[in-house]
Amino acid sequence: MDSVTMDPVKQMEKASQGSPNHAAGKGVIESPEIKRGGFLKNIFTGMISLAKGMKVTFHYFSHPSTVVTQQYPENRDTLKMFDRFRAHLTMAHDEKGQHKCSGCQICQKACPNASISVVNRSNPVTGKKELDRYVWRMDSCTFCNMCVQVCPFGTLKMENQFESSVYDRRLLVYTLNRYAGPTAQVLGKLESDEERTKQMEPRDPYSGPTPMNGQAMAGVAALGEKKGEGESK
Amino acid sequence: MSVHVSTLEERIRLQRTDGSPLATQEYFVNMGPQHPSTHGVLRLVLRLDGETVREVIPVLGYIHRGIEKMGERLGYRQFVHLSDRLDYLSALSNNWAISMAVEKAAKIELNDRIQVIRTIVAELQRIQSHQLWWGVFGMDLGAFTPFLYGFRDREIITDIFEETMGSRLTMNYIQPGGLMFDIHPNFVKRTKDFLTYFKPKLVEYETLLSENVIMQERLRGVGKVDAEAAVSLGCTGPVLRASGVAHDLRKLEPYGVYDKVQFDVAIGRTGDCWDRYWVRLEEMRQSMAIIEQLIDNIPEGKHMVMKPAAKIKLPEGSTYTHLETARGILGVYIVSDGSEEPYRIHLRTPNFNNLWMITEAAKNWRLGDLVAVLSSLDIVVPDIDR
Amino acid sequence: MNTWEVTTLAERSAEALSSSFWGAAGYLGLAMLGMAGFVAVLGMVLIYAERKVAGHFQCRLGPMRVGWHGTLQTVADTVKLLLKEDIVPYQADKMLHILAPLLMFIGTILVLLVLPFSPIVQVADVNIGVVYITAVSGFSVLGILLGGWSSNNKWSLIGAMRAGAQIISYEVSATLALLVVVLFSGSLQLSEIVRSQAEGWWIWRAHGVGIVAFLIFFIASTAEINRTPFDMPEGESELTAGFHTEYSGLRFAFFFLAEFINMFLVAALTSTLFLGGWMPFHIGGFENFNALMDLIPAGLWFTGKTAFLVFVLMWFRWSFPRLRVDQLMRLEWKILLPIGLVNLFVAAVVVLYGLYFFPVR
Amino acid sequence: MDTLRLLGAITALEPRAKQKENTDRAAVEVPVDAFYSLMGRLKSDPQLAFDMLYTHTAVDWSAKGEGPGEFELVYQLYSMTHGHYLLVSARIPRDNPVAPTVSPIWKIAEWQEREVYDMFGVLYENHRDLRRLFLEDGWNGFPLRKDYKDEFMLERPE
Repeated sequence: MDSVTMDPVKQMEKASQGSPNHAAGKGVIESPEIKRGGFLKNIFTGMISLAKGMKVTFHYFSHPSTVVTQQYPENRDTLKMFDRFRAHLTMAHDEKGQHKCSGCQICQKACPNASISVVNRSNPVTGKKELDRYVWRMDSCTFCNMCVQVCPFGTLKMENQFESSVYDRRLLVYTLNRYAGPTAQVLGKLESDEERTKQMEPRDPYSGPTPMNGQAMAGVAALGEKKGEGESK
Repeated sequence: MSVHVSTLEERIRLQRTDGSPLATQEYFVNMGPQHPSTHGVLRLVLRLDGETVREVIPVLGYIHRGIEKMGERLGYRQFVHLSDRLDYLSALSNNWAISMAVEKAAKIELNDRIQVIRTIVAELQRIQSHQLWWGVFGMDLGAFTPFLYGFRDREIITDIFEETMGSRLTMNYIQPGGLMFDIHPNFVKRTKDFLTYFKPKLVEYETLLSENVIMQERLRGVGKVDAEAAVSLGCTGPVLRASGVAHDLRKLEPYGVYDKVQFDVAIGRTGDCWDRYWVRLEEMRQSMAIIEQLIDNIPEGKHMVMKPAAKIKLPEGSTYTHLETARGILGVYIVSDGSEEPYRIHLRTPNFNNLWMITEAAKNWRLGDLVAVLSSLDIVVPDIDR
Repeated sequence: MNTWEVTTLAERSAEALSSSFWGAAGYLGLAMLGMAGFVAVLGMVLIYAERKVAGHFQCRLGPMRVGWHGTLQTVADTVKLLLKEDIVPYQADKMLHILAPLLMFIGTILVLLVLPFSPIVQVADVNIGVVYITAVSGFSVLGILLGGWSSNNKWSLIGAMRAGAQIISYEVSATLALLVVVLFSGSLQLSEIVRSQAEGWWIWRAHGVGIVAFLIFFIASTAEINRTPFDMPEGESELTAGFHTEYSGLRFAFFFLAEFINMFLVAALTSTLFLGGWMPFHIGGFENFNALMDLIPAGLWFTGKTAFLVFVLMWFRWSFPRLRVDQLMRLEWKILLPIGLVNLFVAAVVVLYGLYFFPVR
Repeated sequence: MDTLRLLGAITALEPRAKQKENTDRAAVEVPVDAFYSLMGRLKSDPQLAFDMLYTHTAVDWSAKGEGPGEFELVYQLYSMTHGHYLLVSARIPRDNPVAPTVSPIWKIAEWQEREVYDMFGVLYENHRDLRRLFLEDGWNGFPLRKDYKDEFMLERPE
């Protein structure tokens, strides 16, 4: 410890001593040295090296099977995305069209960039708190999957449907639930289908308190368009 | 007591040499922020004498997003997804750095499965990042074909990641307390397939670029920085190792399961562009060796040791944790006041510190060498600006 | 053998050129127009070929969308370039800015005028063809210099200066290699040079001297037309496009076209000088073999050889990185030039003692 | 060197340095007037040999406690030779944020200090080239200060 010179190899050896696996080598590998020849030899070896490189590229040229290009819109039928690929947040609805979202807002709190806003209402019949609109802003979403992870009811899902480009940014604000009303569990306790449908007020993806129809969403400024402009789409 | 604060305009004042008829006039040129080889929105103001670079003045901030400020309003778990957006080519290492800092401070114990998977994916990402760098390096030196070969091989790892993590670039996969998902059933097979595929390709990389005489001429001896200067300039990662300093946190302060695997640390002899190039190629080989040792021995266990919705609070105080990403040391300095959000979170990013080597290494070299040096530093601009 | 060769275009041209001033001027004017049309078509074909070849070198497909396998892609691109806004930068030297691409384009057409495409197709068979080509190809450097200078952009200026230094340097080596062939054939006329290779091409008839001259000429010409690995003036990753950074629309198209036609010119010249041009593959004395080779039309021989060399040029481009400016100069002045001089001396010895394979005299 | 011996060595160099609480690595707090000379000796002393400055940043403590508050300057040092760490911190008043530069000791400090100036407005004496790093030259205010507000900032909805 008396010298300040940096001796990396020594330092490495010191680090290797602790672990039995590194006893064999020093754990360091150094870059190879330069080899230099004479004038003509350098020209010759240089040209050989160029020819070797050309051989590599020619191999690919002469083997069309190595082409990796995917022709995207043409291969739509065969293109299969991975199951876990995150491209679109959806709310799972069962075969009766009922979801399990109770409007607890855990996902809203977990969302790092306020892309989710869960709007609740009280049920017109029972007066209980229930989900009115589940608004998801795809335009600010980073697909971090936090909402899906924290949801205690497993009602959210990331789909791999990735073709969601639109010409108007406002169309990226979705209402995910298809009806406003109680969860599937609550609905299951009701006696008749009639009563169930009575409590389920339909919702479509582009409705509700989104900037689409000129209203400001809580915490997010409206885009400043005229009222009703977005509805014509 | 007054401290003078200057401006860029003041800094760039044309300096004339003496008035003799043979004197040349130096001039300033803007390189970037939209320039093909500054890789993003980096702006370099160059003082040139003909083709010779006399001074490099980096001008930053074109993609500054204030991640540290944002972090002061986000929980630790939420902050992880912002770390993807630092150095997007080593997103998993960045995730891991934040997670490790939080786990260390909150004293969360992890099981072996999590550690092994983290190590494998981090090494895969290191290979992936170096593949992309190799391609871009070739392109910066004027060979366009390596760029596409690099991307072609990188795609396979990207697919492996996509299958397991659901995302290709910004995965948000490693989280405090574990992993977002368990690995996909195909993961092991696909990774092994990749290793068998990529080994001959790496030889091809060497034939196409490394042994090429033009490449050797362009890189040997160019942009030399000795060990002492590199340390003083705060360089880390392959850039520091190329200068001959065997500083690798994977070896010196093993995290994950790096203490249980056998690998070598590649170092350079002279610290020129060629060494920086060679060190990265060798690191790809070593990373493959690490993955090979681990891929068959992933222990059983849970992929998450705590509930995903559980709140994380760090005890009051400060903590500094770092790890080795593909580009160098990513340090996380967290000052906590005991609440769920950090009072101050600072990121010591590798690229921010590596970048300044350009001011020393490119001095008095040609314009073409500046591009080679910049590319050999492997800069990712969002990581500089944060 | 060539009974159908009653009056060739070459003979017509000699007639027209010697008849009267107006006859010559009219003929040359027509020929230049024809060449311009030929150049436009050839340019499109070459650009398409380059993109396809590049694609397959890089495990891609290249253009696939417009037309069958993207065959109409260059047509579509041309239309796009024609319709694009033509921008002349504020504070640019407007006249020179407009003139530069034209100069470069005219330079290429003027060289095309003396190329022997086949025994019957040659616009003007100038008796000092080799000197003419060396002189006229200087137009392109003028175009690049003016383009870079007039753009009023520092990157363009650096590119132009690089181009000037590079092209003028490499012309020395190219000329030295050219002289070797002139020595061999004893003529400056291109058609004569081709005919002198009836016993065998110069590349193999002279005990390796031809090969060295061929390599030097090919490398130097590649440097003269600024193709990778000598594309410093454009230097995409260094100078963002070099001398044509500030060009757009039609004027950019002229630069682009000239670049590709230059590639063709280099290939055609190299094949004319060293690979016998339209001359079929002959081995002196093997009359039956030579007659068999003559069955393939001369024009096809020329096209085949040129196409092969064009492919090699593309192959270079998609395999190699770029040199540095000073290394480029070193390659010329310290490697190519000394070798070229020695080679010229050896060639003189070969000619003096008639040491070729199958000597005629 | 382990933490205790390291701290001992530093206290021997500068008696006014005191250990910082609640940190995971060796950490000392130094009064700002003794700061520059201590930093110089930390690098040159062969026993310590802190040849690398990993990171330098600041913490704005104005949101805690009364008054104008303080900035805490934080330097994370590392020794390549001995492999030990040290966190040095110094507190400067927020209404007169002047500190000595350490860029003559570690080159990288030049830019790290520029970042801290840009984000916190800490003025470094004798700095070679003190100007904004990320933000443009005419920017108003220093974003990482706790009381910074501008019109682009979005408030997170609660």
